[in-house]
Amino acid sequence: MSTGYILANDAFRDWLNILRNEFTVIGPVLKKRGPIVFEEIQDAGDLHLDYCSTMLGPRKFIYPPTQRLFRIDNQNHRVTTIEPADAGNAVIFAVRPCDMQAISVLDRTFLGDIEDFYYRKLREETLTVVLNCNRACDAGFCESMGAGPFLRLEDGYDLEMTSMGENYLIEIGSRRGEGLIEKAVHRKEAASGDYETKDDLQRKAIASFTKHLETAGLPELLMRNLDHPVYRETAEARCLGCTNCTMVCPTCYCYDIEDDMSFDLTVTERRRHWDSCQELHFARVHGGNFRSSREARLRQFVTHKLATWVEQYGCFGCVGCGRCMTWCPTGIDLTEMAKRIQQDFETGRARWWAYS
Amino acid sequence: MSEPQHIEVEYLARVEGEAGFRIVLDSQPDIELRIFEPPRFFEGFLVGRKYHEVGDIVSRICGICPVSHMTTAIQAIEKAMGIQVSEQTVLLRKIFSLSQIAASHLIHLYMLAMPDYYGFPGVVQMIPGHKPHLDRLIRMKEAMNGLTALIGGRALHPVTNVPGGFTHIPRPEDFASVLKEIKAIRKDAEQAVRDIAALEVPDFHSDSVYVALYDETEYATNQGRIVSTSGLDISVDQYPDFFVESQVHYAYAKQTVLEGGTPIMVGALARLNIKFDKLQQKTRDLAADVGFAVPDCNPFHNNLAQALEVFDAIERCIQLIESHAFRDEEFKVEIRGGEGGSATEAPRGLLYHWYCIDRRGVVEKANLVTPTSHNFLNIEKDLKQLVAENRKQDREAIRLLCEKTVRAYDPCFSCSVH
Amino acid sequence: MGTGKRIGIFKYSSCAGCQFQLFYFQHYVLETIQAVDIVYCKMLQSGGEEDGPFDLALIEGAITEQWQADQLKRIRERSELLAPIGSCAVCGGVPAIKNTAHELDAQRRVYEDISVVHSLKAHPVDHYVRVDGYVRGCPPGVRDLAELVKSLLLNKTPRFLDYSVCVECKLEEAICVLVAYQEPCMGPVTNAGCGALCPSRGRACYGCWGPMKDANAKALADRFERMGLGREEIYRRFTEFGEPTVEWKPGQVKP
Amino acid sequence: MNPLEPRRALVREKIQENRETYSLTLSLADHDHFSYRPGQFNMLGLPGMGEAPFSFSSLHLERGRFTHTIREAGSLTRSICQLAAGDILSIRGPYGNEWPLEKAKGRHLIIVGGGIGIAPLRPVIRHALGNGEEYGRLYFLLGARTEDDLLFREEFEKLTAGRDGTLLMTVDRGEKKELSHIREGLVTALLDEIDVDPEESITFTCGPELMMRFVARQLIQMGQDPYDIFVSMERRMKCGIAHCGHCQIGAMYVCKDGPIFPYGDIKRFADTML
Ligand SMILES: Cc1cc2nc3c(=O)[nH]c(=O)nc-3n(C[C@H](O)[C@H](O)[C@H](O)COP(=O)(O)OP(=O)(O)OC[C@H]3O[C@@H](n4cnc5c(N)ncnc54)[C@H](O)[C@@H]3O)c2cc1C
Ligand code: SF4
Ligand code: SF4
Ligand code: SF4
Repeated sequence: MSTGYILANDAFRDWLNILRNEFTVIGPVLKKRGPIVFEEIQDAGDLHLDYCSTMLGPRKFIYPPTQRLFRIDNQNHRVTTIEPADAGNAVIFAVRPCDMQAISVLDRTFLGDIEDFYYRKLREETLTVVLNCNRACDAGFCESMGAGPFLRLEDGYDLEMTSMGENYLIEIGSRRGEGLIEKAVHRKEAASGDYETKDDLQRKAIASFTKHLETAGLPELLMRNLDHPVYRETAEARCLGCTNCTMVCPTCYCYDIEDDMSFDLTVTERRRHWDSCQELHFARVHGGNFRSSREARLRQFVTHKLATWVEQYGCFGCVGCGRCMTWCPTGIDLTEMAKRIQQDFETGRARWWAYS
Repeated sequence: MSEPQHIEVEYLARVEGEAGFRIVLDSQPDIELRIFEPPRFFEGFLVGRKYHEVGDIVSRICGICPVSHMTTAIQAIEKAMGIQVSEQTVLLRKIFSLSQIAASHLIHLYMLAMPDYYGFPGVVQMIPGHKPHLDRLIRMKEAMNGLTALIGGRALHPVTNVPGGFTHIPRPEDFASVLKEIKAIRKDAEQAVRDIAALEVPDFHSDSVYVALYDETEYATNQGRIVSTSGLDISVDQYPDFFVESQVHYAYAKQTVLEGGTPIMVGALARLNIKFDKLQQKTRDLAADVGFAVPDCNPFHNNLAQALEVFDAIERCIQLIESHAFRDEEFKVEIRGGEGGSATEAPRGLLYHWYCIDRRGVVEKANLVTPTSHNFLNIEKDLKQLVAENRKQDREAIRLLCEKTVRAYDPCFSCSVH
Repeated sequence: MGTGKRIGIFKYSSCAGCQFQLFYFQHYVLETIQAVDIVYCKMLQSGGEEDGPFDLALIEGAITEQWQADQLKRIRERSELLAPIGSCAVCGGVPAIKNTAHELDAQRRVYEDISVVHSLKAHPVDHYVRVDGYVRGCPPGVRDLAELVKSLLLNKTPRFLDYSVCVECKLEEAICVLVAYQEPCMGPVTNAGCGALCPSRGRACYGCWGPMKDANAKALADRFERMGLGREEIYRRFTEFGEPTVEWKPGQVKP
Repeated sequence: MNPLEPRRALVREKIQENRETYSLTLSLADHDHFSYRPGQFNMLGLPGMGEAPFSFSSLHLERGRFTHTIREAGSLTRSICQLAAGDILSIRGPYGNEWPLEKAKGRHLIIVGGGIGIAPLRPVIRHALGNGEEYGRLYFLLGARTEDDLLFREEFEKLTAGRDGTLLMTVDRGEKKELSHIREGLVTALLDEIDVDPEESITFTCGPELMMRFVARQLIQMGQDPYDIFVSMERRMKCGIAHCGHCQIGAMYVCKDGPIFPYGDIKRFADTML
């Protein structure tokens, strides 16, 4: 069992304010009109820990929506890398387990065989403190996807927190995390009873889920039913092609690269920004577009998250955070689509043989 | 008897919108200002639109004074629907209007009018020899547009100004950074006044009636009474009883005159003639320094009047912003029927909007009277007088003089035909 | 002067805002104007070569009179490239709201004597001639205008944004006003470019950049209806900036 | 190391192949190490214009030089084709997998190319002709829209003359004067002229996806194993290193798992024309 500490709620706030002297402390903050947004906090009191999920996850600090890559001298084509505007030494507090899992999923893309320079840098400079969920949120199904409600990762994070009413149980995930907790003045070592309380909370949290998705055999089923009518019907009746689903998805990694040249045509800045398979141009090449229909684009989203990701990276591309359905203006729910195919399979209306 | 001679200018360049004119060179010169800017029928299609769309739609009447149309319409609708707005909203709208008046004047002065005086076809040709002028223009314009954009979201066709108030209030730090830029152009504005004052303009005296909004306490922009140099002094609600709009066969714009047929002049010169004493002391001193005094009846001095207004607007914006702590505000609009009008000072002068709204908040009737409609007959009157006075000159000189005169009024044909 | 690229700028039924935005887009202005040869632009300079030829013709405004359509066709013949700039020219914009009313009624509400008026149904430029690209927006944004000018100088096909305003909302982290506050936002069917101006300033997008290609207007209209918006309200939203467009037609079910 | 950071390459030589296609021979400008295998590609770029993938059309490095054959399709390709010897462009790569020449050893080799797709096949054609003893019979079936579009025609004619490779060419629209040995019609028609057992052969094909579809389907009908047919796929690409997501076909990244795929493997996914 890992070493854990207990911090009373007051001591937790003191600790945050101590960390602020040394780090950029980021966390969920309540905004005017109600939304919660991850941003730098000026005081521990700004932190709004009782939240379900934010529109954009903490992904934006490690893989920002837009990023400047290079400056290129147009004359001699010499390239200068623009270092990522560093979050400096940032600590992100209260990362939900699903979002932590999502970052580890992103790691598989950007820190795989070939490492993305910018991602690597920001990932290294950003510490992550996970906050376990004591109850399910309305749209969430992380439990089904093996991503929550309590942290399921072995590594790749720095600290894990559990709110236990009057105090927090804080467990260590990395050496750097250990360094952080050592700065907490009034910490005391956790006792076995504390871990029992945690297990109890976890059981309760798991029991609170109303939304489930059966994942066994799902990738195969989806790949066998690529022409299932659910895609066309949903695409026609409800999908706006607006890309909200993929923009808010914490595991989506696609990007586009754009060159911007100065007006005197001497310098080029090469940038990248989040792109989405729901955009019309995404699969366009000279002479055609491989996903010109909204149906094809919607299918790409669903099958990538729930099927082909597994073949690519050995994990699901969906962590069950519920964002895509929450922020889809028409409430399209990919689990509903998957479930319809599963039901059709049970009643014999979907294929079990290989798609050809 | 020989045929009367004509001068036809098919197309008047460097004005906002599309118009030409035809001059009959006779002992009794006749003038037709042919405004062929195609009508878009705003008053026609606003009927049936919802109250909250009107500001966004009428903003598209004019790309140079969108703030004025938007604000005037919204004020009229607020009046019709009995919506009260906060003091902060009134103040913000004032700054908003002033910033746009300054930016609009600057474009007119430097890009449309100035080439005339330097003898260039346009501003592009001025770049090599007169770069400092243009750099100054850009600095000033950027700062003032920056202020409009800060408040409105963008300088052209802003989005935050809606019935009831502003949907977004800039943060203090954003005001501070724009303020810094505005302070940096004070000197430029003074120089602009001196540059314009140094231009040689035709000596011309026009007997005109000037009309502007007037307020005891300040140099009125969005509120006040409608006052003329001929003794008119009415509330905005009385506007329809004292102004008459009529269609002419050669123009899509209508002519608006005072009851009884008197042509009027509105705009910067009219404003100075009516409320010079409400300008800030600094501006009045500068005016005296460059030799400007009211009453001034030379329409070519409208340009100088505009430059003085730019200077004044910049100072006032600085004061107004510094005197207030801006805060987020909540507001709610209740839909109610009614009628209401509003008049404001657009860059080119008095602008009037009137709406009748039904109980679902839908527009039943709309009436819009623009500065250029107000000026229309006066421009023709001045042209006639000028042509009569200069009949001896050659035709080319007369044509140029006439073009200059029209441009001095800074007419906006997109507004006039809407 | 400049690269010798000859540009002609023409104004039809519009507010002239696009031209203002083009010439006065801040500190780039002087560099822009100098980098190309503006051989025809009535609002900028007297004279000029109305008949071209042009490397690039920019058209502002909707087409509402026959002479405009005729001239437009002539310009097309004399231009290597032709692009509508601004919503009026791209998708009908505000001038096309009049198409929602009976033409003569709309005219009579404005003029006593309509015999001198020769207005046609408002159409975008591509209704009459082939176009090489669209500079969207009301007014067009600095990004797209800069892209246009630079592309001309570089001899490259300009890349205008073709996705929805929602994308910009996310890039800017503007909270979705449709989902969070139930405001009828046109963002999902509206072409990006404004930087999510309205949603990030606390109001719903009203569609001023006109339709996104492949917009699903029907699905959004249905969504509005489920939110309790009346047919008339929905109709108005889809006709404020895109009356003559096929993309928004499915949202324009007459009440 | 930043994998998105391009290196600089110098244009050494440019040859116009036809109306809209040029071959550019390049070498790295800064004496960096470089090596590649046929079938792979580079991301070539110009500031302001961006980057795009281009296959090698040369067999192997000669004096540090390699060749890309590029068709003018848009702004970037047009600008690259306008470069002259001595000009600089940016380069990243090589990326992607190679033609499975090992797997073809001891078997008959059928190569089917269409249009600009002939370019990436040129190195394998040259390799096969240079190492004829390693393979059974060699078939080179090339198709294009017009005669002018038949890339490297003379080169291939020369190389195959007097050897045991069979070169068959076809065009969609032919001009009668030179039609002596070039047929009119679809490239699939040439498959009928193959007189080896498809089961004992291996196929490499590159060209429009529709063409590859008909080629593959016909060969499968003729008895070839779908896993013995190798297709080279084209997709939009921004990064070339399996990060940007654009080139995904189902679970495959064209840039990393491809661009060359066994037909049977890539066919199972949606959104192709195969
Ligand atoms: C693995 C691979 C190898 C290739 N090898 C060759 C070759 O040897 N010779 C050759 O001439 N062409 C080759 N291509 C195709 C070549 O990359 C495209 O023709 C090129 O991207 C067109 O770019 P452009 O900027 O000139 O055209 P653009 O002006 O960008 O537009 C042309 C069209 O291509 C699309 N496009 C834009 N960027 C890309 C991109 N990165 N990849 C694909 N499509 C894009 C656009 O959407 C547009 O529809 C290859 C493509 C791939 C994927
Ligand atoms: S958010 Fe919804 S409507 Fe928009 S693209 Fe995604 S699934 Fe379609
Ligand atoms: S392909 Fe689509 S679903 Fe997959 S990572 Fe990219 S944007 Fe997300
Ligand atoms: S959000 Fe919509 S209405 Fe607002 S500026 Fe952008 S496109 Fe125009």
